[in-house]
Amino acid sequence: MKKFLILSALCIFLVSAAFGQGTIKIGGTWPLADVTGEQGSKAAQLAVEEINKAGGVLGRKLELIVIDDELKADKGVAAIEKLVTVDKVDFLMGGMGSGVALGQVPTMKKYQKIVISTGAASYKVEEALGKDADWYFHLHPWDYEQGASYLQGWNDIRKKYPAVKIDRMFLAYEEGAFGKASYDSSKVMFGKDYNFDGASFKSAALGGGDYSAMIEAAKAFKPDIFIWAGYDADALPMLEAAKAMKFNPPLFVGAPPGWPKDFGKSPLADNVMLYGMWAPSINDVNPVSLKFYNGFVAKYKAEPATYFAPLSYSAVYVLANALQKAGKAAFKADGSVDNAVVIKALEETKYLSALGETITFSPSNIIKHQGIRNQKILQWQNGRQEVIWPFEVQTKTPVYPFPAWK
Amino acid sequence: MAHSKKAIPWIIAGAVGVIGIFLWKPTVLVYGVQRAGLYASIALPMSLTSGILHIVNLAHGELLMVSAYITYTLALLLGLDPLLALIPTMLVMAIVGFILYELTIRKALKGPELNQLILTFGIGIALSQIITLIYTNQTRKLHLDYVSASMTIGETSFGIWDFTFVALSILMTIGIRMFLSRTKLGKAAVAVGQNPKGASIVGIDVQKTYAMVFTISVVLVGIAGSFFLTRQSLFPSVGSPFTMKSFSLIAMAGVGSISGVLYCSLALGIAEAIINGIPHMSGWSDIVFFLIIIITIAVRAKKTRKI
Amino acid sequence: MAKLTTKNLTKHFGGLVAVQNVSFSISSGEILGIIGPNGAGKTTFINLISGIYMPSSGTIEFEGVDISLMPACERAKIGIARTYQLIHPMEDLNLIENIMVGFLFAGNKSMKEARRLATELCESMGLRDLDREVSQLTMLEVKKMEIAHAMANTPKLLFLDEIMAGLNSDETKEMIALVKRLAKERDLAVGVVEHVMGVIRELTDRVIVLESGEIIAEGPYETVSKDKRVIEAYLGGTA
Amino acid sequence: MKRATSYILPVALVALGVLFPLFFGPYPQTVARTIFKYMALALTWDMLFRSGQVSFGIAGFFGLGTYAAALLALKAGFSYPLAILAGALISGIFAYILGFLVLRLRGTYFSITTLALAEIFRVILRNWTSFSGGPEGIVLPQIIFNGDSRCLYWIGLAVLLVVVVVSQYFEKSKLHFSLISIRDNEVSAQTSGVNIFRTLLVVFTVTSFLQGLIGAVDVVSVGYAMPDSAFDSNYTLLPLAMALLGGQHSTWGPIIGSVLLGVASEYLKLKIPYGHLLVYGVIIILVILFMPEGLIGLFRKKKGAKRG
Repeated sequence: MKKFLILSALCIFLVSAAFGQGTIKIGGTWPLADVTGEQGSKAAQLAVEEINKAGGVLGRKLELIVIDDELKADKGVAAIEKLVTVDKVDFLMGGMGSGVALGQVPTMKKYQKIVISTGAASYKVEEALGKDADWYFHLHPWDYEQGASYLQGWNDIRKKYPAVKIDRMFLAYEEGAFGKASYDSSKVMFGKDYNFDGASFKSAALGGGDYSAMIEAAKAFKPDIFIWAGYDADALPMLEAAKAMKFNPPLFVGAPPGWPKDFGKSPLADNVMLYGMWAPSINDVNPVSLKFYNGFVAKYKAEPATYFAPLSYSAVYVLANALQKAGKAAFKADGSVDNAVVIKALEETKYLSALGETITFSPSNIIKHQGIRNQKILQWQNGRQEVIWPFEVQTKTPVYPFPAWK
Repeated sequence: MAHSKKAIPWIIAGAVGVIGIFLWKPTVLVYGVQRAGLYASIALPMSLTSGILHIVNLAHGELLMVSAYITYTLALLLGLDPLLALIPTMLVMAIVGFILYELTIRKALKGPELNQLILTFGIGIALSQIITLIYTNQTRKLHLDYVSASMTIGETSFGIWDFTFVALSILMTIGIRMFLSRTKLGKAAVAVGQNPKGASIVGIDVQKTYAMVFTISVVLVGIAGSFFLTRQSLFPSVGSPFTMKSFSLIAMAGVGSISGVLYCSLALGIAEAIINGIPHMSGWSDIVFFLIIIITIAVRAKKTRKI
Repeated sequence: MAKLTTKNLTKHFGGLVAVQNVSFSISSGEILGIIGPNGAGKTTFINLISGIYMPSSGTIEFEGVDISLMPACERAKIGIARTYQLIHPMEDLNLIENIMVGFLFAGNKSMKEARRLATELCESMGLRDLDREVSQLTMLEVKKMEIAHAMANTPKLLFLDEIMAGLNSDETKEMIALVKRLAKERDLAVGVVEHVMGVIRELTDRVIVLESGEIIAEGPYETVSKDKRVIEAYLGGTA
Repeated sequence: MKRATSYILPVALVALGVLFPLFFGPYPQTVARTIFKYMALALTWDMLFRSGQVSFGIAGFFGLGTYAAALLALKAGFSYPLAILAGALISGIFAYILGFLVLRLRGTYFSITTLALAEIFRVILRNWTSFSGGPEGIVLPQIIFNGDSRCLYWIGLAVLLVVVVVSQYFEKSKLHFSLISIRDNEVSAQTSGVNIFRTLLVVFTVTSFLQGLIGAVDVVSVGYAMPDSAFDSNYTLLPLAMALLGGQHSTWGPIIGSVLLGVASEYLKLKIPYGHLLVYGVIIILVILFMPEGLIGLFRKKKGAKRG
């Protein structure tokens, strides 16, 4: 009896060694103290669990190992080194800040693991990657693509709703890397067709929060559309200041990476437009989004507050689907990943994501594998972010113009 | 007499400057004064601890942040206006301040001078992490109608709520000065601040004085935090930039000078507003802040050297 | 030949005059007493000579060279040394290391040389156990260390600021003998500020009396102590 | 005999440091490299602090070296070794010039002025976009040694060793005496012939040169520079905390302190992914409260007890 047990144990061990080699390991780095990274990593974990519950990939279970990059480049590099050399992960995933990504790129180049990147919008990252980084799959749109998509979006909206008049555009930007990049790319993009101007302000996220001078400049410019590129901390205080200064542009657009909790409950929020990639309202038009949303709320007892959650969730699915498609050929005989095979499978990705769009990969300015290119234009209506554009996922028609302050 | 004579050219220069700014962009003065009020009301409590306990409290901004979160929570739970929630917040902050002093600062005061710096650095990290664990770092903001209160003169409209910070800072200055000159504890605090050994010889309980002064300053931070909440969004690192700003203001005013903090805030607030008023220049406003600090310190150092 | 001469030396702080029109000189081998009531400007005077303060007007000449505006550290190098009324030794250095400082910087000696010279100096002054922390020293040892600390500059001119304060009569006697011996052996010009008139009488060759920053009397102790203005200045004090 | 034994530990540590990559993989190497960086910064801070001056300008001169090296490599085509040296030199030269302004200040005023200078550097590099690449920073075409983690480790170690040697020189030479006398009693130091300003100027220049060197090596090892990361206030606060936790006014203190905090932060992060910084903060609080002399105080006390 005892002998039989040992033998069968040995058999199981040998079989799993030959076929499964245990789990498929994905190494993720996100800034865990930030809500983007915290929810992004948790959403990725949710996807892993869903996939494993449905039987895993190629008969093996997925395993996600997450390390905090602390939004610091040196910590991000150490995390990649640990994931690759100590944890021996098969794939890399994650990312948020461009600074960390810039630090990580040389290390990633060294190991050439397939990376599904969920962050890093700065074109500098693309420059650092170079055209040979075919193992780098960038889901998040580059900063210049975001600019282009807004141009597209506003043109489409003007066409569909002739009442909407856009000629004078004012961009208020926070003075750090994020805002400055938005301003630079928008100036190039919109400068030709629009009467374009802007002003910078110090974000409340970095100890500022005084918008008066900026709003005064904007008011003097009399824009048809006022866009601000700052952080969530600026959202309500800026509206309050705009109200106090009786600044009332026909279109009031915010482009922060996230929104404050309960922003929609503020009466000032109504009819503010925004750029974003996802909102819970997409649940109405997209079953994947609904599944993700319900799963996330059930598991973590909190609403996903940032698009990094559905984006990271999608990243896991994109990878899992490609592996499934590649089949056993995805792994070489020694158990290592056959990059060529998996890259090919990833290139064929057609995944309807929780973000609303179908993710495919194609070349961007420099790299070969760029995923999502569009941001969405949304509008706060009755406490909810409703999608206005792209029209395929539109959930409500726009309210125009932005009503006068009461 | 000689002193006031020397001040005359300065007063004239100041008046000319103010008139010049007024003619250029009158709102700059409004925004500058409002900003100054915010800076001063946050820096003033710190000037008390640095003047009397001689410590640089690197957790100052985090205490501001914690008090704002406390006010926020009370406002949500009890449905109170933050300015009413201010009163329970003061109580909670008094307890927080006293416990912090008794458990940590008291012991560190006995060690090498800079230990308080690192200790408060550690306290700052711990406080912001505790808040992150409880509230996550997602931004929060109370909606208050009155913060958009507005005033229109001619063509220009501007917000007037931020003048409450000006009022708060002036009240705080008067309050601190009255406390230091009129109350028994305040007088003892001044004595302890100047010479702790001497003060203990004349029978002042130095430890008790330190504890009370620290607690009072934390309560004042609590008041500033409640007002801060009315205007600003909340997130765990919201306070930290104000630590260095307050510290800089205090150094500029001269450690221990209460009303100096008020004047320096005013100078900096207006200087920042001027830079912000020039299109596409707001990124440089920080440099003005730090240049003014360096110049003030250098001039003062030169003056003292001449003696 | 005068080692040090001051002419109309004046120092004021804002409106307050601390030293006014002091002209005096001191020669090698001479021990000069400087007395006067509290606040008469004695310590300010030493601070002016050692370079802690720069004079408001007037000149200081040392060995015929005008040093009025020379920084303190340079004056230490050309042979001016002093002790302090409130003694704050370098607490992070031990006894011998405290003495080495002068040799190292005023004397520009190497570490090895400075240690040897400091050891010699300490032994000649009766200091033992040179590796002790300064907190372990007795009052007399602290005073001796303060003198040795100044002597490490290998000075030609030495000012002692109330070095006897706090010593008992035996210790005072020992110190008087020590100062006399040092002055003689090294041909020093020594300025002594003291409150105890007995010490001044025993130690000095000549005395100047300061009041409100001005010299009001000068001469041997016996003469000066009978001067009317001096007695008035002290209001029948310790004299 | 005593001399010989006192060399054993440092030599063994250096040997261990040099051979480390032969036994440990890229991950420990990368972690060690980060620790070396902070350790070196902590030491440079302590070197000036031995004179009693508390500098808050570490990040300033670190960032200056970072940007100088990166810009020279990128725009003037300097080779990396040359760019590193030039970065350090520029940082040192700036410190030498600014020294005439700040080194006459004492206490809080000195600290705040160094902090202000660091901020001014940052604001200039952030706003002078045409020159510095603006807030988004600049990217180097490749990193030194093609990113070989062993070589990066060794160059980090080499910089650290340079700093340790300078620190030991400060400890064993005349400078040790001048620094302590300035710290303990500035007035008496002057009348003992110590030229306070010149001493401070030398130390300020040398430590800033080293901080620039550390920054320059860091940028060629990371491959990019951004104003907000090159002048991150963590480069000021963490080295300061490390030096004080380890024990001030010595070479060993900052070394021990940075190992403690460096290892703790990495280890905690792996054990407690969400919320590790809280434990980190608590460690700092506890060490300061229960070891006010720093970790090295424990050894010193033991030594003192033995002697007594």
